[in-house]
Amino acid sequence: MAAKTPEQITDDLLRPLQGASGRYWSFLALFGGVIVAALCAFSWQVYAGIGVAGIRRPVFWGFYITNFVFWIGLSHAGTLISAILRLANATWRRPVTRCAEVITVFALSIGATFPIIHLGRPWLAFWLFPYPSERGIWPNIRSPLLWDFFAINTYLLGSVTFLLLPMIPDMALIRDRAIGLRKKIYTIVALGWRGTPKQWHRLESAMQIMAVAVIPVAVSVHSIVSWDFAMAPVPAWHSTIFAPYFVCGAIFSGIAALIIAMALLRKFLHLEDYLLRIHFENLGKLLLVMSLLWFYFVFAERLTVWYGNDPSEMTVFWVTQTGSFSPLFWLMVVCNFVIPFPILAIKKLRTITGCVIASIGVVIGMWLERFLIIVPSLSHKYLPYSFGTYRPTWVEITITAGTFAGMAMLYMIFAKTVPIISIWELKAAPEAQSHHAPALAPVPDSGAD
Amino acid sequence: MPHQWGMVIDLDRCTGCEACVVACHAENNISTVGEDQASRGRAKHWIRVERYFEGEFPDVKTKFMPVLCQQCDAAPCEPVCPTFASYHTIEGLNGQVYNRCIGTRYCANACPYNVRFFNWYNPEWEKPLNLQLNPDVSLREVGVMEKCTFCVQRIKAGEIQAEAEKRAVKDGEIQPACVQSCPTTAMVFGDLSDPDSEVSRLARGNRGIKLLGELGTLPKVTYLQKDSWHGSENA
Amino acid sequence: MQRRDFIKITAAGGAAAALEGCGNPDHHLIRFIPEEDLLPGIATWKPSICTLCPAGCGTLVRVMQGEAEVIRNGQLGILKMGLAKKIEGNPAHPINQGKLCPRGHGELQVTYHPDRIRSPLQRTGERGSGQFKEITWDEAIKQLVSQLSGVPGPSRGWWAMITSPLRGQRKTIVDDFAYALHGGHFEFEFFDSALPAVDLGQANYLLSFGADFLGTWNSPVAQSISYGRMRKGRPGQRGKFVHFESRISQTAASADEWIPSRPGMDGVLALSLAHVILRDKLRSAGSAGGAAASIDGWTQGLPDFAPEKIEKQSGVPAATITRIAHESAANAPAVVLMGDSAAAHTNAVFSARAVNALNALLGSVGKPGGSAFSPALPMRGSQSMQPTSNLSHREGPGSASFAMFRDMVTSTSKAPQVLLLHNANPVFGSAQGSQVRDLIAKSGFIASFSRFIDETSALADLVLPDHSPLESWLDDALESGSAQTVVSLAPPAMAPLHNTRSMPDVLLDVAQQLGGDVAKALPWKTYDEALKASFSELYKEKGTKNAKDADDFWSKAQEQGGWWSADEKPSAPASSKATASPAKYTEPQFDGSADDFPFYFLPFASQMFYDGSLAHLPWMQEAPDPLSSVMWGTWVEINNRTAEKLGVKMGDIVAVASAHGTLEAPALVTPAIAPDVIAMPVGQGHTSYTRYASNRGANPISILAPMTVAGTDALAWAATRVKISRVGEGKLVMFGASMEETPKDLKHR
Amino acid sequence: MASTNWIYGLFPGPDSADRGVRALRAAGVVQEKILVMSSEPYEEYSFTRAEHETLMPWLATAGGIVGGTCGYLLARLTQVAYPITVGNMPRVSPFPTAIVTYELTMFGAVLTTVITLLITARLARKRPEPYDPEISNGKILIGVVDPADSARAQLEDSLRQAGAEEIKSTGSR
Repeated sequence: MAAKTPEQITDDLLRPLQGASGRYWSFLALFGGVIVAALCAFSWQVYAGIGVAGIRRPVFWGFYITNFVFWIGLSHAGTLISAILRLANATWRRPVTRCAEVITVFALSIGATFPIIHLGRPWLAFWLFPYPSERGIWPNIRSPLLWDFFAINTYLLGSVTFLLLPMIPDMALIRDRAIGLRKKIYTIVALGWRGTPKQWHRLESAMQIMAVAVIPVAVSVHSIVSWDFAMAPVPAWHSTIFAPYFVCGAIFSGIAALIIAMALLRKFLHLEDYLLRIHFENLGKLLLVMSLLWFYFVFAERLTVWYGNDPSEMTVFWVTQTGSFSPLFWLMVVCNFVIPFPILAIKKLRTITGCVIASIGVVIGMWLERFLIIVPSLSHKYLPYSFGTYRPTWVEITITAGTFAGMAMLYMIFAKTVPIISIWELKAAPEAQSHHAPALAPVPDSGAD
Repeated sequence: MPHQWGMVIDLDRCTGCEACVVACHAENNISTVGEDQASRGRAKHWIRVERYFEGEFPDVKTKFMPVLCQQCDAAPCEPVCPTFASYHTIEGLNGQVYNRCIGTRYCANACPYNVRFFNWYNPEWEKPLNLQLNPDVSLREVGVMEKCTFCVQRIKAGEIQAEAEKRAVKDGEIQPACVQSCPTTAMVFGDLSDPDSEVSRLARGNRGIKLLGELGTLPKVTYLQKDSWHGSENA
Repeated sequence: MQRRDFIKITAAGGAAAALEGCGNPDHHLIRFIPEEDLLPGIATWKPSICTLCPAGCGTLVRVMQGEAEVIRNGQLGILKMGLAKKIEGNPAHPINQGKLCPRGHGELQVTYHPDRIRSPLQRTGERGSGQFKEITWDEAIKQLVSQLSGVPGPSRGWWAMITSPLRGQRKTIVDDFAYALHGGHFEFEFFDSALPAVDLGQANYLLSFGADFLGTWNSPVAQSISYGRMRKGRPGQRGKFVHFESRISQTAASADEWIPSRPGMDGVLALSLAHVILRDKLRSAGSAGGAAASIDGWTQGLPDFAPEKIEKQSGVPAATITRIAHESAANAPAVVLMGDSAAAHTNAVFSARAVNALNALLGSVGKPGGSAFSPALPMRGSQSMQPTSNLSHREGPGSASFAMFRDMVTSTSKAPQVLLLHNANPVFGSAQGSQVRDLIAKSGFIASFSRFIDETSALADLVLPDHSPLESWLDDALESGSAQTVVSLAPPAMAPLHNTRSMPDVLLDVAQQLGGDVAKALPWKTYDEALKASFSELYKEKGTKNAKDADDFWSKAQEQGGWWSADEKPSAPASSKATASPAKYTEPQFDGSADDFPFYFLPFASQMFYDGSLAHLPWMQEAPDPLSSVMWGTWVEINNRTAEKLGVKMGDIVAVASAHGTLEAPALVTPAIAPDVIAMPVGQGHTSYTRYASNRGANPISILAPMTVAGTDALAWAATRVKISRVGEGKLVMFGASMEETPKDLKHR
Repeated sequence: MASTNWIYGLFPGPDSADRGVRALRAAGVVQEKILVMSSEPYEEYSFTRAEHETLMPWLATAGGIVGGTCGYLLARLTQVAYPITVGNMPRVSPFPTAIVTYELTMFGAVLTTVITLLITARLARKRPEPYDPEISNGKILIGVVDPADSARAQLEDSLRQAGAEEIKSTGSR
């Protein structure tokens, strides 16, 4: 791509914004349909009562919380990765960052809806917010759900700004090219960007600060999500390993999601010249590391439980290893380790397709992991008399499908309204500038007179 | 010193007759959910009699164990509630404020004893069954968690009565519905803060155990384990 | 021998206490009107009597002011009235001493049941079609009067009234009504009632042959109370409880030792225990007295019943028998109970005598810690109508068992011209119920006092709905459950909700309209008048020191829920009139060959539904069964190893087939039953019994063989053999999950 | 600098832009009056140098401290204001307070960063600013604000000599 001139880059990356194919619209309609179905399902749940879902005593949390954890986990794709790469000054990151950060923002917003969807009385969800009410009641700071509230909001602010700030120059670019209504809109979102050195510099330093700030936030978010479980004395939940375990799993699934997204963009938006094999390879390596790390965590957790030999924990242990949940458990291991490990470890196999296959496995596997953390423990909690099982109903399944459709749709719309690869960052990349020499001549300071 | 209400359940007396279960339904306006919902695990029994078999035919031992809210002092259900719907009363009960509950069901997950029950739908009483409802106990709407209250309405009534008569609450004067109806007097209710109350005396007995005590939930219900026979074998 | 006499033998060889009737009562008495001046929110407790099972517990009803939607003379409206809110045991009552069983709470739902019959009904469609139209009480009673006038007569055949076993003044009124009108009063029940008072509280050793005395048998609450005392009521002294039965019943579950024995072997085991006691000189043969005299080979020390000899047939190891015998002799007072399945085998009379002999041998009869009858009463409690097919020649009023009704209909092949039903559901509760149904359907005119359209009342031409127990005057003269005389009495706890009338009131009304002998025999206008009359008799006899005059006695009784006196001592049951033939051991007979039908079929009383009469109450349906934790359904208990052989899994639908029918129900696989026994709770399987019970589960009675206990007319409901086969996948609605694991806190010590 | 009176040249690349700036400086134009706009940062070029010091990190830290304090106060005061015991925990429970404090610290830091950026980078403003769409085609704009009318001609020359492809100017003449 060294051949590409700035003009070509601009044209290539702005092309997706010019009109859409019939295929695009049909996909959009499809996803839209699923979303509408999910909305109907949710309305029905609110109207008829949460009982239309499959959750029951003692499994009071099911698909909804599984999805919550899954999506929040997925959200660690962008911000965290691009922040780390930004700090590490990995130049190859430039085409990757934005499509990663978009995943974060959307996955996070989708995930954040589930705590409300799963409520028995969702119309009272606002009671979770700390605001001075006429009831004189404050929410209970000691509840991990409150921590979630704060953490998710912080993370949302962080990742949204992290996504939007570097978009401003590109908005300005489009503003200058667009006409009519589009021009008006982009003029607004460009926030009057002019590209003075001051603006450029402030933007850079802001991004540096954000990159530093957003990493600990991201870590805290998923730690807190894990504490939703670890704070309750439930067998196999009440564990110190949970926070790092969850964070690792989150990044794991995040990278996988990113790889899939990139592959799709590459194919549908013809970005073959921008999203290169090297990007997939590097991310693939990252995925490999996380896969090993994940396996290490799972192993460590099981090992400790097994040696601890606490009766109630062992019940859950065996139910997942050999019992009714074992098929899902071993499927999870296959998806998260057995499939990805060889593909990513062997250079020959670490092709784009290879990475995508591995990633799909990981996404499925990580969803299963969330499910297997929640349900087996709840259904085998201490007193055998009140053991129970869980089967999702069409309501839960539809709503779950709806969120995946929602993710796809939001992503599609975004890719059609904003250059999915940061144009100015790409231009600014050293290799892109190789055609003009750096300034060597010293500049006499003229500020004195 | 506020009362600390507690209970002792003698497993050697309990015959698993479940008088307590129905008495609780009658006292606390617990709605029946019907076969379909019951099959989905939505039946609500604030107190249940757990039954366990040990061994194979012909050497089978049977165990009954009534399980109700243990009113833990360090209750896992309380801190996890974001809206303070479940909280600790001065008299040591795990209070549940139905109006504050938004239905996260977190408390029910955190409860090791599975004694919290959720209203998956709005309760229904086919007329005129609604006439059986106890006016002293509020009804719970859909999406609200409910649980054993140690019949707090009876406790309050007893305390108010005692206050009106300018006297302390007598031991055994206040009885939850389950205790009241238990034919074998397997259940005893009283004030643990009073060392001389019957419940305190029994709880100190050597047969006393706390259910899942190792979790450190500090239950206020003490179980007296089943005893064995000490009689003579020969004439 | 008639069922009830036989039942008494199962008790302690006693004979029915025959009592003289109450003479001519005086009229012009003040009627008691229930308090209705209630303060909103303030509860008042009113005494009442639980009528849901024959135990007759005294209750207190919590009444509060409420607003009820009611229909008054055709107008629907809101009525501020006292409403029953909760039922609790009456602490003053000697039977249940303030306690209550799960079923007892159900009377609330009987009263407020949405499917209660709200006014008299007249059949419009086919008989049994269940199509009725509402009519007024005047029309209803006019119809009944016209139907009854002139029966029995040359042209008009005979008439009969079938009720549940009645006691006290209700029985008196029904008996007199039937006697004066030359009709027959027949009592129907599936499970035994009215048995001895057993003083478990002081027993140190308790042997039970099949009796579910902590669940449904006899007076469960009274027995549970004393069981509690036996266990932990006496510091440092804990009685042992051993239960013989082929299945772990709710009672067996509490036993220190459950000894699975072959069905029908109870008598054999009792005598084997006696044998050891005699052999090892733990008691002298003579000490048993009259009860033993009637046992064949007693004096020789029962050689045929040596544990080693009966080990095989009884399925109980000889060593165990010997040990139990020694323990029971060493730990006096020891008491032996027998009931339920043990009393439902063809050889149950022998078993009963054997158990009585053992009781006598252990020397517990009539002593503290033993068994006894409640003292006799100066009221016509229960009296048997002598068996006769000719109703017009009887020496006095009384009742016969339903079996005799069947005989009369079949023998004379003449169905009654008029048939009255009250509180009895023989169509549901009889073996070969369909035949009984046809039998009853042949009657010329059927009137039912039922509160609900059950299987039998569905055949009625006229329905005269009874008050709920909480709405009516109640009385009870107990024969059992207490060591002292108990006469329960209760005014209505609340005003009637619907346009109903109390059965005795209707009979009295009809009697007046018919005039003649009936009017003379039943001179009272209302049931409470009759009650008051009988109480003034009781006052003359016993009450003088408790009350200053009859009226005072009467109102005192109403306040405390009856009359009872501590100074009445238990009457040692008259050791059975040494019957002509000494009791010889007879093999229990079973219907169906062991080859075709390899399993013994053991129906048992459901803890929540009793005999099925409570299956219409949502509370009872949703309360988990204590052992299976099943809700809203029925099940078939199969031993886990047997199930494995048959390839039956928990919840699979199995077909249970006897020579008399087949039923299908989900299987409950459990270790707590003998491998060659299939057990099933009675109670579900109603075809018509309100929205909550209709077409739910299966009714085990429907496949029972019409076997009777030899020498009696009592149904031997445990004498049927069945075969089972897996039908397919099914579902059990259980509250508890699989039950084999036990939390370590509970591990058996 | 809401001036509508300015003069600028569009340069093809950073090198010529650099020359342009030097030329202007040589012509005695003070830094404040020099106008630079580009579609890329060009941080390593001298014409963008002047603007390189900022307080942003310190402001962010300050914002973090403010946020943290709010968080701590919120956590503590709400626990005190609504004193309910749960699960045998102290009235003011340390761990939850710490967590909320932490989250709001980060929140404050992020928020101030964004606000600082918007203000110091003069973004999201209403008033018209000198701009030329050509910039987004890669051209670099070098110009002077409020040039003295006398100097206009000379400035135009020096810009042109520096390599400006095009000279545009507005304002009084």
